[in-house]
Amino acid sequence: MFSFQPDRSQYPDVGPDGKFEIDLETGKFLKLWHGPNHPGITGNMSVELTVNGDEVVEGYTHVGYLHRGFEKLMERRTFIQVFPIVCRVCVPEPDFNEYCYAAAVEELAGIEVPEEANWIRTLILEMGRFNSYMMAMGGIAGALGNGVIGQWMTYVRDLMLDRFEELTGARIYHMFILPGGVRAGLPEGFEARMEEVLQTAERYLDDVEKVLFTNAVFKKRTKGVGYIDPKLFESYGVTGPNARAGGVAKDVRKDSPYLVYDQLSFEVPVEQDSDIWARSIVRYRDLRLTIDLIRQILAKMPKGGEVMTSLPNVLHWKIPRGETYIKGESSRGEYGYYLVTDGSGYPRRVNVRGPSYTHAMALLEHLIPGTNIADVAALMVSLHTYPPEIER
Amino acid sequence: MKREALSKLTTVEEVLELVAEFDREAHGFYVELIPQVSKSIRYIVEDLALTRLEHIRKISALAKSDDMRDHLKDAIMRPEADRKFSDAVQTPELMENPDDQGVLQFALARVQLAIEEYADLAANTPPGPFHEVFSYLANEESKHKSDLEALYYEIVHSGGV
Amino acid sequence: MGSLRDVLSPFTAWKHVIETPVTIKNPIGREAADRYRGFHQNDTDKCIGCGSCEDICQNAAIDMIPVDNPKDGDSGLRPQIDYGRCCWCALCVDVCMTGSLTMSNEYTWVDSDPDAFRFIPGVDKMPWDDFEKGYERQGDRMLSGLTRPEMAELEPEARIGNFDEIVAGYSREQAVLEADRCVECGLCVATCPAHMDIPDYIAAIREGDYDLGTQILYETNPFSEVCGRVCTHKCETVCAAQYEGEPIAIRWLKRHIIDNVSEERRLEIVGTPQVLPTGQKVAVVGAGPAGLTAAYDLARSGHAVTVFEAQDKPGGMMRYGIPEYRLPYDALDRDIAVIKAQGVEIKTGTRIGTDITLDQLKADYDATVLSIGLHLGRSTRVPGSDAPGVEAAIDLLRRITAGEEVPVPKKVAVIGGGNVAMDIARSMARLQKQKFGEVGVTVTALEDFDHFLADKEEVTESFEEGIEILDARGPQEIVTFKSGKRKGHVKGLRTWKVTSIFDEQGRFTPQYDEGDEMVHEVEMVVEAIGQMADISLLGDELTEALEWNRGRIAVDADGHTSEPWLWGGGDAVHGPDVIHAVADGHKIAASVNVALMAKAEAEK
Amino acid sequence: MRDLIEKLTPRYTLGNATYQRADLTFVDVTRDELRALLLELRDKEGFTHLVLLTAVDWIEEGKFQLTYMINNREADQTLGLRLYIDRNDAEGDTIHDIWPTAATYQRELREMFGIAFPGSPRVDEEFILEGWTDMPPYRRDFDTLAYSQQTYVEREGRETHDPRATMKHKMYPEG
Repeated sequence: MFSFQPDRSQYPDVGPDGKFEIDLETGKFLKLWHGPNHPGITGNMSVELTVNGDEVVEGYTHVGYLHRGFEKLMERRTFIQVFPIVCRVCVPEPDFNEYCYAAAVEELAGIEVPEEANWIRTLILEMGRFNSYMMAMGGIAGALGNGVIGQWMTYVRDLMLDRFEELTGARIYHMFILPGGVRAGLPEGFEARMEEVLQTAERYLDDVEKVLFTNAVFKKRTKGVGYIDPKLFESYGVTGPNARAGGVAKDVRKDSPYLVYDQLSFEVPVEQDSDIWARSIVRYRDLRLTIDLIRQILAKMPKGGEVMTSLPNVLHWKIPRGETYIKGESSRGEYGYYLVTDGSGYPRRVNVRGPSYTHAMALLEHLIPGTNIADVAALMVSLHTYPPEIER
Repeated sequence: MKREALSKLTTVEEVLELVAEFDREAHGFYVELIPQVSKSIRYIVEDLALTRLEHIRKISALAKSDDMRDHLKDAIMRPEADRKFSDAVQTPELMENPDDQGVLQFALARVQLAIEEYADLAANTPPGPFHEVFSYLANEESKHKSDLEALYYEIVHSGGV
Repeated sequence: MGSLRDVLSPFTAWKHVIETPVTIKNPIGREAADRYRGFHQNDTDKCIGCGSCEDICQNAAIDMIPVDNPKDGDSGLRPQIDYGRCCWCALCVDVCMTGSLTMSNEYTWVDSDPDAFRFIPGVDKMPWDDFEKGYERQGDRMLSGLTRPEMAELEPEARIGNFDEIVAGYSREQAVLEADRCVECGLCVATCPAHMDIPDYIAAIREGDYDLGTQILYETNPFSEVCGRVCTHKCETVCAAQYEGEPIAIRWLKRHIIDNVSEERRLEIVGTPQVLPTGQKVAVVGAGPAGLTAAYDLARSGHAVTVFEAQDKPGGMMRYGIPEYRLPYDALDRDIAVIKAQGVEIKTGTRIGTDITLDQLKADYDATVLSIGLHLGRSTRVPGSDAPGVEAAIDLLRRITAGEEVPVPKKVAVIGGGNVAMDIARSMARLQKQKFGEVGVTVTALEDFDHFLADKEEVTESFEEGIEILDARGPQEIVTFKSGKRKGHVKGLRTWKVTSIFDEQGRFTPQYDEGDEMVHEVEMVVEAIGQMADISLLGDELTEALEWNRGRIAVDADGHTSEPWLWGGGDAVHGPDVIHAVADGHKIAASVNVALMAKAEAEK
Repeated sequence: MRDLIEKLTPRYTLGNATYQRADLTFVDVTRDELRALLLELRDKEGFTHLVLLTAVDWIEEGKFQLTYMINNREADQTLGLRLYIDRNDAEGDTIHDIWPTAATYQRELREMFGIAFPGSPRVDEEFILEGWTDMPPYRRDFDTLAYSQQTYVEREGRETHDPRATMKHKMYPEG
């Protein structure tokens, strides 16, 4: 268990049943609650740590602070009424919910989406990824005491929210990708304003490179820390940048192209070291890729055509019995919707597969023992987890 | 007949008084007609009588008003067009056991006659108060005709299922 | 790791110290993007209060609040939005049937009273009511269908030589598609004279439950087969779907239900009277929709009902006025069969006044219902209108139905622009086609096409069948031969151009252009301008005893005349309309029922 | 995928295969063969990634459907194994030793659907819900609306009107 810091103390003892013998009465151990008040910026989640001095010997993830029973709520809403609530499963990158849900409904109901809508969907997903990575950059810097980067990233993210606002009519929960297409085409002059944002972002990212990635302290605290053995990737369901940081080029955009990704040219960034540093730098590079993809999309996409298919009367829209799974590559890894229909006007079951479900639970709990208290935040943030998609 | 009597008068008040007298006769005629037609269509004759009564009141009020000529001019300024819609169906004699359509055909013929007489008088009177009052009267009757034609259309040309 | 560069590089962050802050000092009042979804706006004149916004709101943030009296096609309700619940998803805007509901781009509003954030957009005045910017959907609504499935019809060539029914009726697929478009607002129910449960029977079609559909139809209308074909469908004129796209084809959907239930099954569903006979007798004069509906209801209430019908077959104007190609006789017979199955006795060929008098009915029956229809044609009474060769449309139609020989000349003129004019024109055209192989019918109507009385599809189909329709022409004279063998017989129809017929207020103010005169050379002129009831059967005494209302027998809201034993309804009382007649029949039956119960109580 | 299903069919009871997409297939499996099948698919057929494990409540049929969704990244194939279990005696077999991360799914299914997974680590610990005493809330017979009405108070002042009923009331109350 003390896999990556072998020179640690010998506490606790391992009992005859193979489990740790932790007796709080001995005074050797202390329970430390990490969270739920935003440990780092990963949202309301807490880790119950058992520490021995500065060393963490055990950690358990506690979730439920954000549970609103979304999946259950979806079961008692009509197919169109589910549309406004799916985005709420994930604040920083809500659009994957909209896309996966819409695509699942479209598949089971047999609805074709106009080509231009697919481009706009792709654009929106990349804009969402941009924002999510901005938060991740700020988060990892913040977790290691470099708050100013968090402020820069928040500013740049805000500029992208302005673009979201003019494109979708909302800043956070866009409610823009609905079954059948998207609500509108690009506004007049959108490309130029987007380019301005991208250039500003690039300027700030240059600074991030100087301040974060060319930084002795950051290197010291991240290189070799929080190592995940790539052999664990499959058994722990590790996807996305967390896997790409360990040499596995997992990316749904490449592995199983959806929307218009097969018409975009890109290489998935991969790092080898599988530590916090690698996960940070792989995200940084992916963010740069996202900026490139947004440019590609705006240059290649058709404009001015239909973006929405006429739907059957949604007030009593029924979908035949069936089931499907739609996935996409979110900023955290494989994001998917499992939709089961039963022929009625309501979903039988909606199951949201968020990457944090595996990353923040089994994987994190596996990684925590043996770390220092001060590294737990960085470890958590480096996994880039969003608790709402765990508890939904 | 009206024309002869009216052309002899010397003041506008006298003209209006005589016109009121004609209307009283007409009113009397329709009142007498009411019980003679089927109860189902009496409303038409009642309306016709009532219209005459209203006309009498209007003319009396006009005769008494201080700014009578302004009223007249004002009314003539907005001449009522002669629609001719019913000209082909007017009947100067009331048919026996008249139905609703027949009563209207007859009433239309009467009002047509009045229009023509007043219009003729106006045409043969030089500009001045007399010309104005005859023009006014012709116009009043035209309005009445127009109302009757609308009713005629409503009753006869109902269109069908 | 640990190079000097790694130590110095982070200090580049200091260059940001001299940058201008990017924070907005006062976020209240910041203008949002053009299509931002902010507080709602509602064009309350456009809004019809259908409640689709309320139905679609997944947060239950919308209540429908009465702000005005309801009228045809408008419930008088307007949406109130609770912004404590609203999630700004704008599905209400997307689903809005009229496009009245939009969103402004205003989103900053501070108020210490939480209840202030619950208001009726457009009614409770707000600063953003007139904002141009904000969210409105692009193009027509996408969340429910806009157009009807096309109805299969006989092609003009296939139908002009016969009286076969033109409209095929919807297939299951078509009907489901069409039923799907209904948003179930129910605005149509108030406008339907019989207040049929339209959204409910449309829902039954979606569910494929035709038994239920039939049951719902029969709750309000025993003439669904007839109305499914020839109803004036006023319901469709108030349908919420019409504001963008076509109104729901309510009439065709009704027919679709009946088309899918066999006659036997229909009888099983409707059943027979489930009450003990009351021993009371009701006479109904006239076997049209009003009389037979009253008879149906009264029979199901246990009364012995006898219907007296002057013609050889029951149905009244439905049979003798409406041509077979619009309403096949067997369809009518199926409706009537269900009514007869309730024990209603229909005495055909029995004319009141000739075969039996109203006085006799008054003496022999506990109540009498007068539903005689409008069987006399109006004449223009222009010169020549009494000449041989001038026919009344309604009379000709009756003779065609009865199978009598009617004169069929090569050239016919029809005066009139209503549906009866179309009916006789198209009937004559069919007879001409059969006889001569070609059509020679000219319709002249006072009204221009913008104000035409006949249904649009009637006009279109008439044109398709080769009928000439001259709009805005006023009949001046029916010209007759002045000499020769055919002296006195119709030679033609002289008309003037009508330059305008209504003023802006819709008042009848005709204008002729006498210079535009036409003489249509024809051998027959059919007058189809209007109908009236044959009230001679009442006799002088009863005519005098009854109260009248502008030429029609006066009845109260229940159809009761001023004579305690006599009720009246249908076309003769309320003007020509099958569904209105059905509604009359129900009202009369209810009123008669109450009166008879009181009578029975008194006789105990 | 048809090839794979055909290949496995002689040795496993596979039913009701649904070829939803070129890259997505669903198939019914039996409880006693599940473990062997998952191992074979993971170790021999490249389905190394457990995408998700969840349940669907077919309350009318008295069954829970457990969906084990696995993915072969190389072949870009996703396979959903449907296992129906008795709803009244809801129990599944733990697979946490095949995919450690399955323990989380099983713990959630235990909590939200009341499906037992004997032997799964910490399966009986509270996961998302804390102090929950009602029935497992993702079961279809748990009524969220009734629950919220019993638990929370509605804000005063809300009242709505049905268009059709309003029109009847005002325009033809007798009809």
